[in-house]
Amino acid sequence: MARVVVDVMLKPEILDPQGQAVQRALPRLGFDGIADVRQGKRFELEVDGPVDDAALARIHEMAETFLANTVIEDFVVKVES
Amino acid sequence: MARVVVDVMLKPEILDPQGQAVQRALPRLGFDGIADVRQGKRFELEVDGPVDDAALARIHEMAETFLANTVIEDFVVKVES
Amino acid sequence: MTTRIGVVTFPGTLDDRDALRAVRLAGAEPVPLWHRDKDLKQVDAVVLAGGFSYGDYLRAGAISRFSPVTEPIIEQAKAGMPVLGICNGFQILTEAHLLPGAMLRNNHLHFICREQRLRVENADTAWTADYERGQEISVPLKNMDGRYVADERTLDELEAEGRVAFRYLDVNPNGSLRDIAGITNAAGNVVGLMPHPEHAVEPLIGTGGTDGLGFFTSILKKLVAA
Amino acid sequence: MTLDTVKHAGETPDSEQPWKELGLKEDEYARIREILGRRPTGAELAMYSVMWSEHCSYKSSKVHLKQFGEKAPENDALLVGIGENAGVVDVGQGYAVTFKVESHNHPSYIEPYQGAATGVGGIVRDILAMGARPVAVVDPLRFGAADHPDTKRVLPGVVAGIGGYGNCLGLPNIGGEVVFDSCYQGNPLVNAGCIGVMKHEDIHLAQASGPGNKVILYGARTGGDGIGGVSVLASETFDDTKPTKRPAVQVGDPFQEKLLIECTLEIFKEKLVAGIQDLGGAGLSCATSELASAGSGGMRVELDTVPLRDATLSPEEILMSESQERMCAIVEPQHVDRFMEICEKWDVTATVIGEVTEGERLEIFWHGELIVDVPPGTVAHEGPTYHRPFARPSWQDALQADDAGRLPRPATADELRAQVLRLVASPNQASKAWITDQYDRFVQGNTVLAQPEDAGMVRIDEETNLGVAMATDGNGRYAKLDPYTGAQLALAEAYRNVAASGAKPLAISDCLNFGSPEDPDVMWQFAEATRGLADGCLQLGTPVTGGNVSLYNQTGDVAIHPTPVVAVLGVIDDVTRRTPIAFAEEGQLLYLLGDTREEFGGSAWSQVVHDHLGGLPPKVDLDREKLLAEILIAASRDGMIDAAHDLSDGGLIQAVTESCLRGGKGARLVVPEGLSDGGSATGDAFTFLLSESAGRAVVAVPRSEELRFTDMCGARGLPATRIGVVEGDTVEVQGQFAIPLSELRTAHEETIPGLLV
Ligand SMILES: Nc1ncnc2c1ncn2[C@@H]1O[C@H](COP(=O)(O)OP(=O)(O)O)[C@@H](O)[C@H]1O
Ligand SMILES: [Mg+2]
Repeated sequence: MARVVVDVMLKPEILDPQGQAVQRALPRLGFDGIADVRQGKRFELEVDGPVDDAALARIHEMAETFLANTVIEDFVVKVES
Repeated sequence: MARVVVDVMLKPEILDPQGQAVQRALPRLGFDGIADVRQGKRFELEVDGPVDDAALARIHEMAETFLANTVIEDFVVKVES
Repeated sequence: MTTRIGVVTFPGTLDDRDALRAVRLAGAEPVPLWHRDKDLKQVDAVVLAGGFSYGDYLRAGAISRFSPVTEPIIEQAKAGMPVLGICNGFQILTEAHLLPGAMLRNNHLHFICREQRLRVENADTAWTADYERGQEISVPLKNMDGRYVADERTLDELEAEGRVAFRYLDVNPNGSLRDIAGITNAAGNVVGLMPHPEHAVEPLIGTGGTDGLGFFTSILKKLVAA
Repeated sequence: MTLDTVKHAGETPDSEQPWKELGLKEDEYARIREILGRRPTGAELAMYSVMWSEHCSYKSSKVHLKQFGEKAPENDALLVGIGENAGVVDVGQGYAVTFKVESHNHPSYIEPYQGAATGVGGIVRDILAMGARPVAVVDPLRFGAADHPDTKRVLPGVVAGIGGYGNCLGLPNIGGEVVFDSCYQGNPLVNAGCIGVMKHEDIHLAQASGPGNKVILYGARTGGDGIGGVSVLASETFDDTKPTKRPAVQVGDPFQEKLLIECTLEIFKEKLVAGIQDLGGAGLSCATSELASAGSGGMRVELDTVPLRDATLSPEEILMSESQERMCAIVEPQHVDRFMEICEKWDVTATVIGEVTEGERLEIFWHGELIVDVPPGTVAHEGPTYHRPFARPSWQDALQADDAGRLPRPATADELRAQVLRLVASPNQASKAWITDQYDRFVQGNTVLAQPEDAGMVRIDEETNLGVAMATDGNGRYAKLDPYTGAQLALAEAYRNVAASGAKPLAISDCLNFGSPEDPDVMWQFAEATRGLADGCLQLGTPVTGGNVSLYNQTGDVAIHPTPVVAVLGVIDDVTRRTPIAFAEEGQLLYLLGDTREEFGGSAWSQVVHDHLGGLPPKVDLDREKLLAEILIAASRDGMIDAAHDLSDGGLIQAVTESCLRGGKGARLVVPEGLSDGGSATGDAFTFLLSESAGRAVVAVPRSEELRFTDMCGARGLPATRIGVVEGDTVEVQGQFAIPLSELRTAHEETIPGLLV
């Protein structure tokens, strides 16, 4: 069984209140030097069968139509070894 | 400016209803062959200055005390090129 | 001397005014505490009220746990000061490790607001002395991240020590393990629960019952007796 | 990259401008040139185009909306009328209440969660801008067919968005509607309303007066939200290296809004602002031009001081950005420091971006260069007015002739029973708890009534128990059959709901959802509905205090049903006298108030059983509605009734079912004599149970109060018919059928979850 990861992040121009809240909290906790934080989602998919081009194409489509809302989010599909 | 990514996932033994909801929906949308889905968080940190061992150690600490709740979550810190 | 009970307002706290009202209706002196306060204004007990402190961003309660006011609360709670965490307050208490376990997204993934029946399992804590063990009460419940989880060992320990303070009846509204609605620390001074007793203190409002008032009269009696 | 300054515009009078792409008509563009005596700069063009859009200028609707002012009833309670962010009414004891309903239909179709969430955020800021503490929200919703796949996408997102935002703000959700109809496929209606409370002396208005006063922008930083349209300008004026694709969708941050609310209330408390305006549609363009035109002087703004989330934004984009969670205040110089301190306390970013000037112009600078120099009133209020053609649709007569009275009725008692069960289980009649349980109705600890009661009610004074109530209603099927009557039925229903809760109806807000104004059929529906509403309000004595118009709700040539949604606000001196809907006391007597006629046009029965829409909607008798309301209020005040439920879609059996389920008690009903029987076997029982005649309510009367109650009805001339008793655990209609409560409960409660999971 292979693992494919889909990372979904808000588009850069879209407000990310969660990331902002984390970033604002960091200095209070004594962590400096973080200029920006964005928070997104990570999906770990366990795929039956081989992760060939066809499978990846399907996962790409799945990410595009379902895992991400492309009105406001971008995504990346990665095969994990 | 360098980017460090912290991936936070629920520990395997903790029920992940979000991942399950995604998995259950997939066949309905015509996507078969996904045996399991887990959903976690991805933090993208833009770090001022060099990402040396000291910086990574601090980010590790930040993840451990703040970005993840280690009662229920595991995390991984990665430097992105 | 009046009994002073502090209610903390973090940015995004919502039920602070209700908690202050409940304290007042029980006959104690309500003392508002601000998240930036570094001292607790000599209160005798603290209520961490419900809401979405810091928007519940990151994890419910995670950011508030690091607020200035939280430090002295943790310190004094460990020294025996009574602390009640309601909903978001319960989440903060687990994030601060004053109570074991963690709160996760409801198993059905929706916010849930309902009139919830509970059983009081431990009537010996600072906040439950006015109830009978086994008493069934009804109070509003409303949360997004109300699923209580802990590892098996912790759960067994909680059960064995009688530290499960409240259990859900009829329905488990959020998938909490072993129907746990609230727990206490070993000393019985720190109590956390998801349902909202502060919304059930007047006959007309909320579910229309006053089943929640006992939390506030319990603590008042305890502090007056002390 | 050249900045299109006023000077540059003067020097290049013939430069091509993308007025068409920005949605302006040729004569509108010419008018702008005439006002300015030159071509507008890019920034000016951006401002005029957005402020003169249908959404902001009401250009198609305002000739009709005028009636709300012209026909406004004499009403001492009205403190602030139409034209401000929201109207304000006096509710006694020194309190004033402000409330309004707005639409966020289109964004909610594109991105259901964020569209609905920002809809709540926007209306709450409107209420806040009046000086009031928001105390409750309501959400009238319309979706496509319940079993359509897209409804599964849109509805959960919308509900989660409304809940996600409102819950996080700590505003109890105390009412609304959920209606399914295939006419809303592709055009869901997401209306959101908010109620706010203040003392009379705290009313704030949107105006910028007093030269030297500072203009402070506070709240979220400005990003590129909702400016899809202006990117044509940006790409025109600037090089193409920057991101040209701007999101058309806004993302809300309810946490930021909660801080904005608390911060603003603290600022009000210390009386630090001379004028205030929320930023909603058209962002800074709207706020600056409206504030300046309502004040005595002009305004000067240094646009480059606006804090940005995205440093690449052009001045045009900053002016148009619809970034959420922002407010604009006018502050006397000596109060600025304190203002800033309070903002700092709440972690709210605040920036002085300009000041009120002696002149009469709105001048906007970008790094020292003048890019906007306009008379603000021409931007804010002198948009075009259209007298769009309208005509009664050619199909209207045929639709009305297709009488629902001719539809086959149940032939046997068993069939009637089966149809009743189908009805209470149908998506529009079924319990909406799956939805409303996602909304916090308890927060703030003042909620006296919320879903599924007839009206939401909150206490506004803990000492005196003064409270306010609100109900929202609208029935697109009725309005399609006859928009004039349909609008009045919406008004009558909301009014009746408020009265049934024991509160006295005071004033209304509305949200008028229609198709394209360029279609004369739709325009006729709009004209008829506004006329009906204005006439109705005059007759009931409840002024329209404000509202919102949403047009272009259509796909291709097919418009939604005309859907005027009416929100009625009521006041109750003592919330302990409120009347719930629950039949909870065994042995109490059930009385039906009002007259039942054979009225099935547009009814739930005709829809559920026959998939039919035709004929005429129920008749409206507003004097009767008034009398009914007076009786309901008096009976509640004097303790003569323990429960009341108004009758509307689904008729008597629907109301009785809801009241029985709520109270956990059954009822035995007797079909009264003298109803018209329509000539079928179950004739009079059928009419009794399922007709949708308006002006009716069912009440539960303790036996000890029966005489007093019937005497009162008799003396006032309101028909009151004893129809049964609260009893047992079945709903029984004598001589017809009995249905166990458990069976009714399953039918009523399992539909919506079954459709959506
Ligand atoms: N359907 C309507 N009925 C009554 N008043 C309306 C209606 N639509 C708009 N208005 C009024 O017109 C004014 C401008 O409306 P709007 O642009 O929605 O306000 P805002 O700028 O506060 O969002 C407001 O006072 C509003 O109450
Ligand atoms: Mg406004």
